[in-house]
Amino acid sequence: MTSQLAILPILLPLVAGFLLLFARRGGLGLQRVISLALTAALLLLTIFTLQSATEGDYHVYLLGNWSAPFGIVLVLDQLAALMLLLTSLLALFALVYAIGQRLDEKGQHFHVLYQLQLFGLNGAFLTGDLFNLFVFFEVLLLASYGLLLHGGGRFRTKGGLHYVVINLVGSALFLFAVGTLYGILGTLNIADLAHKMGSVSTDDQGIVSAAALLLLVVFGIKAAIFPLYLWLPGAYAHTSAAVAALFAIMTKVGIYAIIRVHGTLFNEQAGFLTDLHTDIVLVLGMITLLLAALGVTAARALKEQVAYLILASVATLLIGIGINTEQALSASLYYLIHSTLIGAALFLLADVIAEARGSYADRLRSAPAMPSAIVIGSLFLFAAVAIAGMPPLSGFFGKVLLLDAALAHEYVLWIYLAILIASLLLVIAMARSGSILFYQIDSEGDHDGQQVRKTGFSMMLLLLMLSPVLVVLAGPVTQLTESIASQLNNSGDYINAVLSQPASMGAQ
Amino acid sequence: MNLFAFNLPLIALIPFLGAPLAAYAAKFSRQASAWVAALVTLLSLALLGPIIHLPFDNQTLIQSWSWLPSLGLDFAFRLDGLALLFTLLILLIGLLVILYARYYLSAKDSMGRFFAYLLMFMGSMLGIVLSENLIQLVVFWELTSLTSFLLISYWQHQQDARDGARMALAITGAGGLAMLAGVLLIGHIVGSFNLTEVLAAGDQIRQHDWYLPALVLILLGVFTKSAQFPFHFWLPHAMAAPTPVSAYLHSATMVKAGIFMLARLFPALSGTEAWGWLVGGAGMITMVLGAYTALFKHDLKGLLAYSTISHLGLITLLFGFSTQLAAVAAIFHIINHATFKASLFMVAGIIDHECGTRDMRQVNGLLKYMPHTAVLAMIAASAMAGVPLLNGFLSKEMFFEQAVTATDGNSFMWAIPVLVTIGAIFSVAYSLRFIHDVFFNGEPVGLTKTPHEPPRFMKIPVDILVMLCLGVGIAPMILVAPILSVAVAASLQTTPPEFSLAIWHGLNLPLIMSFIAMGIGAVVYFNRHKLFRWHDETLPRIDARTLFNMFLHGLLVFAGKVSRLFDQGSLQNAVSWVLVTAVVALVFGFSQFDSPLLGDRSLLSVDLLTLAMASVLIVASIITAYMHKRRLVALIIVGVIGLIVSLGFVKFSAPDLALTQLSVEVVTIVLLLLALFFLPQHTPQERSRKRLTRDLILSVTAGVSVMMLAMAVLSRDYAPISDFFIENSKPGGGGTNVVNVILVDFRGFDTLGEIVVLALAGLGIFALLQNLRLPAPMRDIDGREWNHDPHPPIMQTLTRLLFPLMLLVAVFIFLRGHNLPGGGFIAGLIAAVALISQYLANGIDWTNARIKTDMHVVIGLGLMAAVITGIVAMMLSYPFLTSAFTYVKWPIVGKFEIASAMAFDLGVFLVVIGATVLILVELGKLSHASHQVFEQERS
Amino acid sequence: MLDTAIVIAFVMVCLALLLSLYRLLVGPDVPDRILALDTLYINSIALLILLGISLKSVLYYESALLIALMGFMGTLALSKYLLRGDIME
Amino acid sequence: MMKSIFPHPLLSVALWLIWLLLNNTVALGHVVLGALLAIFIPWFSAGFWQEKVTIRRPWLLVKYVFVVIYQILVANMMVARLILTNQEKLHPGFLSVPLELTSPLAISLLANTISLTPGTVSCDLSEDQKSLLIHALHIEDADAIITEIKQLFEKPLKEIFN
Amino acid sequence: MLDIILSILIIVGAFFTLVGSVGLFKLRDFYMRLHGPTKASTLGVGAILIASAIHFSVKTGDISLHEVLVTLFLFITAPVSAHLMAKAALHIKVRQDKRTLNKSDQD
Amino acid sequence: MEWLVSLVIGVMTASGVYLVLRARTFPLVLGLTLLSYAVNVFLFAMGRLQVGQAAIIRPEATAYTDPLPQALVLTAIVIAFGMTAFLIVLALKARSELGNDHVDGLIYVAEEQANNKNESKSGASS
Ligand code: NA
Ligand code: NA
Repeated sequence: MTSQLAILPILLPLVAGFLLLFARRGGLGLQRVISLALTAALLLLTIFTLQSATEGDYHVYLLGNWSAPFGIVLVLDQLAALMLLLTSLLALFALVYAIGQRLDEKGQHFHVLYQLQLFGLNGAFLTGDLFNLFVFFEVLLLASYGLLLHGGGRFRTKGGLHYVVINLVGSALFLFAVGTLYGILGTLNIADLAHKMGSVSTDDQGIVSAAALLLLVVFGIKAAIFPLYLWLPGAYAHTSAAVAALFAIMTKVGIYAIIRVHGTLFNEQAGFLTDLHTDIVLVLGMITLLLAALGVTAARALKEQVAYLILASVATLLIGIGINTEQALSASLYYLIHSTLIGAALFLLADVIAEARGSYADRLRSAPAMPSAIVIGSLFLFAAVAIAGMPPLSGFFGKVLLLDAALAHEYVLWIYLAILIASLLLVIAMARSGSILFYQIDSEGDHDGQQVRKTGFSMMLLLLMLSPVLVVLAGPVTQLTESIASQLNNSGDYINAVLSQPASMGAQ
Repeated sequence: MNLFAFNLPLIALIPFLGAPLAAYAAKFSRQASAWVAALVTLLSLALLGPIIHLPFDNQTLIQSWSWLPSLGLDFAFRLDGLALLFTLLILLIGLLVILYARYYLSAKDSMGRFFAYLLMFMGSMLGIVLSENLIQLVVFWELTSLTSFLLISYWQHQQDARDGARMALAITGAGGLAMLAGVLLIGHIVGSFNLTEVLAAGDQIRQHDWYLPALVLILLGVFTKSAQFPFHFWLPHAMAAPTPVSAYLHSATMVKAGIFMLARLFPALSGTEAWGWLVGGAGMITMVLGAYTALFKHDLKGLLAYSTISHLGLITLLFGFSTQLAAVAAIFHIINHATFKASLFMVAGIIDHECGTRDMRQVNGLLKYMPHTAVLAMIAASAMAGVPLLNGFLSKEMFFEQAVTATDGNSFMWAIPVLVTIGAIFSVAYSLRFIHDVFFNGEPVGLTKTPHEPPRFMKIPVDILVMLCLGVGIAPMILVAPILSVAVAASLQTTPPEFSLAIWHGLNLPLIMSFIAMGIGAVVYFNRHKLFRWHDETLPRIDARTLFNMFLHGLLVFAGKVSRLFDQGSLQNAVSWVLVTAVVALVFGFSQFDSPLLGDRSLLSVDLLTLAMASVLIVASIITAYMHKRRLVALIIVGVIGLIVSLGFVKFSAPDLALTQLSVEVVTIVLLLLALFFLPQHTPQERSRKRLTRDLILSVTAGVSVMMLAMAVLSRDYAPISDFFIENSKPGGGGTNVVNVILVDFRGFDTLGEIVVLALAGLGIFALLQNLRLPAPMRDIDGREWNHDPHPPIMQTLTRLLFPLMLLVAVFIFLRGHNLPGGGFIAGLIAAVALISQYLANGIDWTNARIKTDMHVVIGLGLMAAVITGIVAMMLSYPFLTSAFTYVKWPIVGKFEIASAMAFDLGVFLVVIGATVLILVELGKLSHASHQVFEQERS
Repeated sequence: MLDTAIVIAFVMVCLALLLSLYRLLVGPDVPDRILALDTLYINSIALLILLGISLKSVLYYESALLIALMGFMGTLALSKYLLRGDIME
Repeated sequence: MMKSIFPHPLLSVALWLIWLLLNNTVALGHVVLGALLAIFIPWFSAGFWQEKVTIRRPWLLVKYVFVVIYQILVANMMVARLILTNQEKLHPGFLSVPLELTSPLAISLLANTISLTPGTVSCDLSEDQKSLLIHALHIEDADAIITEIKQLFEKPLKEIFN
Repeated sequence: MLDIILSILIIVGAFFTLVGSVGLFKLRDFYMRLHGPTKASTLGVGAILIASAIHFSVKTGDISLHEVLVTLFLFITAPVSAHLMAKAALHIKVRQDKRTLNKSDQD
Repeated sequence: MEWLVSLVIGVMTASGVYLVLRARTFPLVLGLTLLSYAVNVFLFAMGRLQVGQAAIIRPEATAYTDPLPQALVLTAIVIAFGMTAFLIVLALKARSELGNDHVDGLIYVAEEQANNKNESKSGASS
């Protein structure tokens, strides 16, 4: 069982995918049951996976029983396990919300796309092969296109179109980069690439470095780094809430890829490109953060604001990666958990608010009082505090961990300025939107809002409540992230584990 | 285990737990909510009971739990004299405010919300003063900003309440962030965030390079919170809050949080020149400015607000002196100010409540309407003015004395007593105004109702506070000296200096300063009208709220501009950025190392065929770009490019690629034609020449970059892992076509992902096309009607003839794929093309009637086949997708190979057929719906 | 001798390729371009078979077969587009 | 029984032969496999071949094929000459060939043959399927061309399919 | 001897292929151009394919006939393609050469 | 030869990029198609150029081309096809919902027309 563990999180949603195709005739009810059951199973599986990964060893899985670097390997380490768990957690919440809001009735194939999206995500998190990462990127992108556009509508279509085109350009760049790396180093396995980085001749260093930075651009698109993030606001702001919530993990795929690929390839032990990417990521992260904060401030609608908030959280994460110490990485991971879950919650909440305001939707202008304004308003306050990084919720602790880690960096002044100014802008902006949404009541207009169904509402609530949980359990959680960061810091172990795994596991 | 091992955190947390209770209780009655609030406060007080003696025994109680060890953040609380003093102030004045608010709030105000907010605020304040850990302290610090935002904006329907609250949040929130940064710096210097260590490390901190930034950051927090110049302007606008809130937050608690920090970090930060200038300077300016401005406020609460600012400045100034005795005076004045100012706010609230206005130009001669209140107000105001026998006098004398002592040493320091006296003069003047203008000065003007005494219970808090003013003023050594002493000891972290709280110190300079202040203050007040005129005429009217709103608006506009300057919602813009970044990345990455662009691998010589194909490709590519406005023509030329690319693949030893490219090419053309039908046939003129030039430059740059990249690689040698595939293809994978073995075996997992992509494309497109309606053009570009023959018979007949042939070819390509060019992909595409040719030639309905298979199911079966193949290996406890093959020999047929990879390839085959047919046929059907639309529109 | 013949043949077919390209680019009408594309497909088959003979490899056969099939499909679709706009009805 | 296995025997034979051609072999394995496919594919595509194709005189078909090949060779020489000579001398034109054939397959074969042979391309089939419009590269005598077509191609096809 | 036959076949094939494209290149209107590729090119490819068949039959010792299949496909499809293109051209009334004799002229 | 192939890749990339930067969906799709050709040829070329050395195991073969990039390109071709298909259908959807085939929807068309007028005016005057 454990020996096959690494493949299971990929297989489960794929099996769900084709089962759902067969269940098409059985109606939506059957599809919901399959989708929910297998997502719940995935959550349990990933909990087990994380538990198993935290024992410290790398699970290297040789697909087709071909050893690295010849076959494709899956590498289950603590970081991958964390991402898997986060994904499945989010997936379950978002799925229940989607079903609760009858989103799956608004178009065809919602559940299949959803499961295959998980297939793509999990594959991207587990694979140890650069080209295979490309393939899974494409899987998760294409699934995300479908989900993003699910339900239709003008702005959704426009945002979706931009998202698709930019990512297609990104895919082309990915192939240029992978091709070049293969053309020089002759391999595709990430560990093997890193291994070979050590012996690149001086004549070839420039070209390898160019390809690796091109790869950074590709991941930068996914991660939404300045100036590559322009797809994000339009896409996230206009898709359905449940999908946007699931997409909170999407930008993290880019971040993950940077940590995984560049963290390994550019590692001191690995070669000459030591930490070439970190200053770039840091500086661009700071610019992204400030622009995102301005975007939050300037937003004309709540969902747009939330999209920029997501961008801001991604930027904060990037700063942590740019600082590039074990401490900073650990801080970033804590922040990653927080921002993923709360970002998702925020999209759901924005939906709840938009529903409650009826035809006024999420536009930031005064509207008639909404039903349950006090409860929703309190939750908004709660969520705003969490996402803006105000105490006492998880965002604050993530931010403090990062700021603390930043003290060791030579750009500490700039990092502090960026993070603190952005925080202030977020606070001002959230106060503004909160006060417009909940305080500025237009008593003249007709109120036609509706309350979100209980299922959906409770999912949003549960997700939000994970923020205080993250605060109370900050100790154990940071212990985990530290352990992950320390594992990541030892790229040599990763490379050894992958390249030394012998084939014919079944014969043992 | 001692139950009281938890009581410090409980004291701070119980109000938070009580808040929802108070809100909930309001469902039952308005009283209930107030009762809950009061009981919660009493409970916190009760928890303080068992440990209240500790500070007096010179003990510091610390209760601490590990929370976030990697950060050095403990869940840690501390009770010493200073904490005790503030805890008592917060809880006791809180209790009085609760009582007062119970009667103050009107029937339409939500009690539950008010008391819930108030309790949360109280908890936050308690958290600040009881924190042992500095990060935890910042947590509570920011919580006071948040909860005060809620309290100030309590009357949310009022624009000024919302604005005031936002301003307070923005300013104090910003200060909190600075404070956080400062605390982090200190923690870094000391190596701990715990006060015990920090307070003991004063010298270390002061000598550190980061001392000044840390100090400035922390003072930013302090000054914003305590409304020190130049951050004082938010406080008057926070007066839009209900008066109980002002009485609590803006006299006794929140604004004192900053002061508390000065007292708390005094041993760690004070004593340097920087401290003196920054703290003293801000305090001095604030004190004088506040006192001066207070006189000109016609609004009672406005006057009190500026008075508060002034007094806070006074306390800050005292800390700025850095001496121990100044600290004593400061802490003493904290207590005194809390008592008289809270009572004055309550009085202002009563007047507002009874008169319906707080404008002193309307409110006159209240003495005869509400004598009891008037007496209380006059005593409290006298304390504020520093009249002897009242508590304000005592601390003010100490303050004067410190101001005079500070003159030592520096020749410019004579300015201090002078400025202090000027401040005191205005202080007397506005206090006089509070008494004279409200309670005397003729009859009220234009009141809507006749004022009378408020309910008895509303006055009780004022009674108590005023009694305290008197009591402390008369018997300071008994009433206040013990707590003051321990508070000072805790603040200074040493035995407190000798101090005496005597009323009479003899006729000394401070006393003379007091008399001067009172005398000139009275003169100033009674000449106020001239002064008001002068003030109105000469000084420009700057309203902080207007300014702040302008700032916010400006910020909004700026944010909008910057954000939309970059994010224009334009795809072209976004893609340009991506491409520019990519080129920059390439160039930058390359230039990081001193590597030559080209390597020294020997190159092949050009042959005629390649030259011809390359010329075709180059010309065709450029022409496609050049002629793209004629869409159909561009599409045809793209078709040629695809064809020549496949030829190139053949030429350069990649037959599998050529086959795939050829099939995909045709399917793509069909696909684009299906779509083009619904799109304009021509592209309109572009927007601007500038844009075209820019795009041209960008595309040429991209092209050259890619070309150089390609050349850089092609001119170098490499050592690929591929030899392994060539060696193991036959023995390990059972096939001689290495490309195919890679696809279905070595890297079968890629292929699995790839067919999922194809499946997703099919399903996603299917979903997109549901309910899509597009007008189908009835005429072609030149305005001709379409040909009326939908299925030319010759085409029909021969295409049907070809169908079995193509299927046969598909099977052929499929079966040999493992050993010769071909395989599931190509076979799938050929079969799909065969089916599509039938749809093209015979129409959808005709063909569908003959192919009854649901393509969704075909896709599902394909995926299943591929997955099951992999899972079978897992069941034999091999990894997923491990392949097996064997040669069997049958009679007649002979020896042939059976490979599990074939089953996998069959999955691929099915998915390719299913997805391709699904995509094209669904797209083809689009015209059906559209024709129907047209017919409906016509009829 | 065969080699010389093949070289001459290559030259002629390449020339044919370029002449077809000319028609493709110049048109003037869409049917001309479709015809040019169709011709290019046929030229390509000739090229591939020649290549097979010259390199003594049978591996070019499938490509030639496929070009014959796919070229037909392309022409069919394009012509139908001109006739009906709606190529699949 | 036989009919359900071989809905179109001729097609099956053709496919079997083509299979062997494709694989360029007469190995026993492929003979068997080809036979299986020759059964399976017609069965699968039976719906596409509803109208029964009957060939009355197969040897006539063979003869026809050879005639056509010969004509193709001749036609190509001619067309090559026409293309390479001064095109000012060319007199192209459209002609309408009245049809006596009725079977769509036969008409299609005729149209194909016309296109492959002497300087003519079939352009359009009239809606009533009674006449075929053809384009000739060079017309000296229009009626002669029509007669030749009817004589050389339509007549044998009529005999084969009707 | 074999080489000579092969060479001739190849040259002839290439020649006809070229002639087809020359026709495409130089003839005056679409309908005339249509003749080149449909006939000459088809035959040219046919000749080369036969050359290939002979070549590989001799080279490998086994008879190689599968080239016939390509020829067969071409001979089935090329006329249909030509027919459809001509039909399309007629439909959109592509310019004809002035000297074209039209069916209507006959009637 | 390598220079020639690199040049072809470069030209296809440039044309593709130019088309990708157009404002209408159809040229954009064509541009992406061209770009993906360029990518595929590039990726393929990374296995270096070999004539007549297909990766089919034969006893008489003296050398083989690098089969791995070929397998990758095959995957890439199929993926690009799926993506193109999706994009073109999305373009139809966008035309249906945004009212035209501009990549940014309605707003920009008005601008475009205004610019056209200006340009034709300035063109006429010059
Ligand atoms: Na008055
Ligand atoms: Na259609």
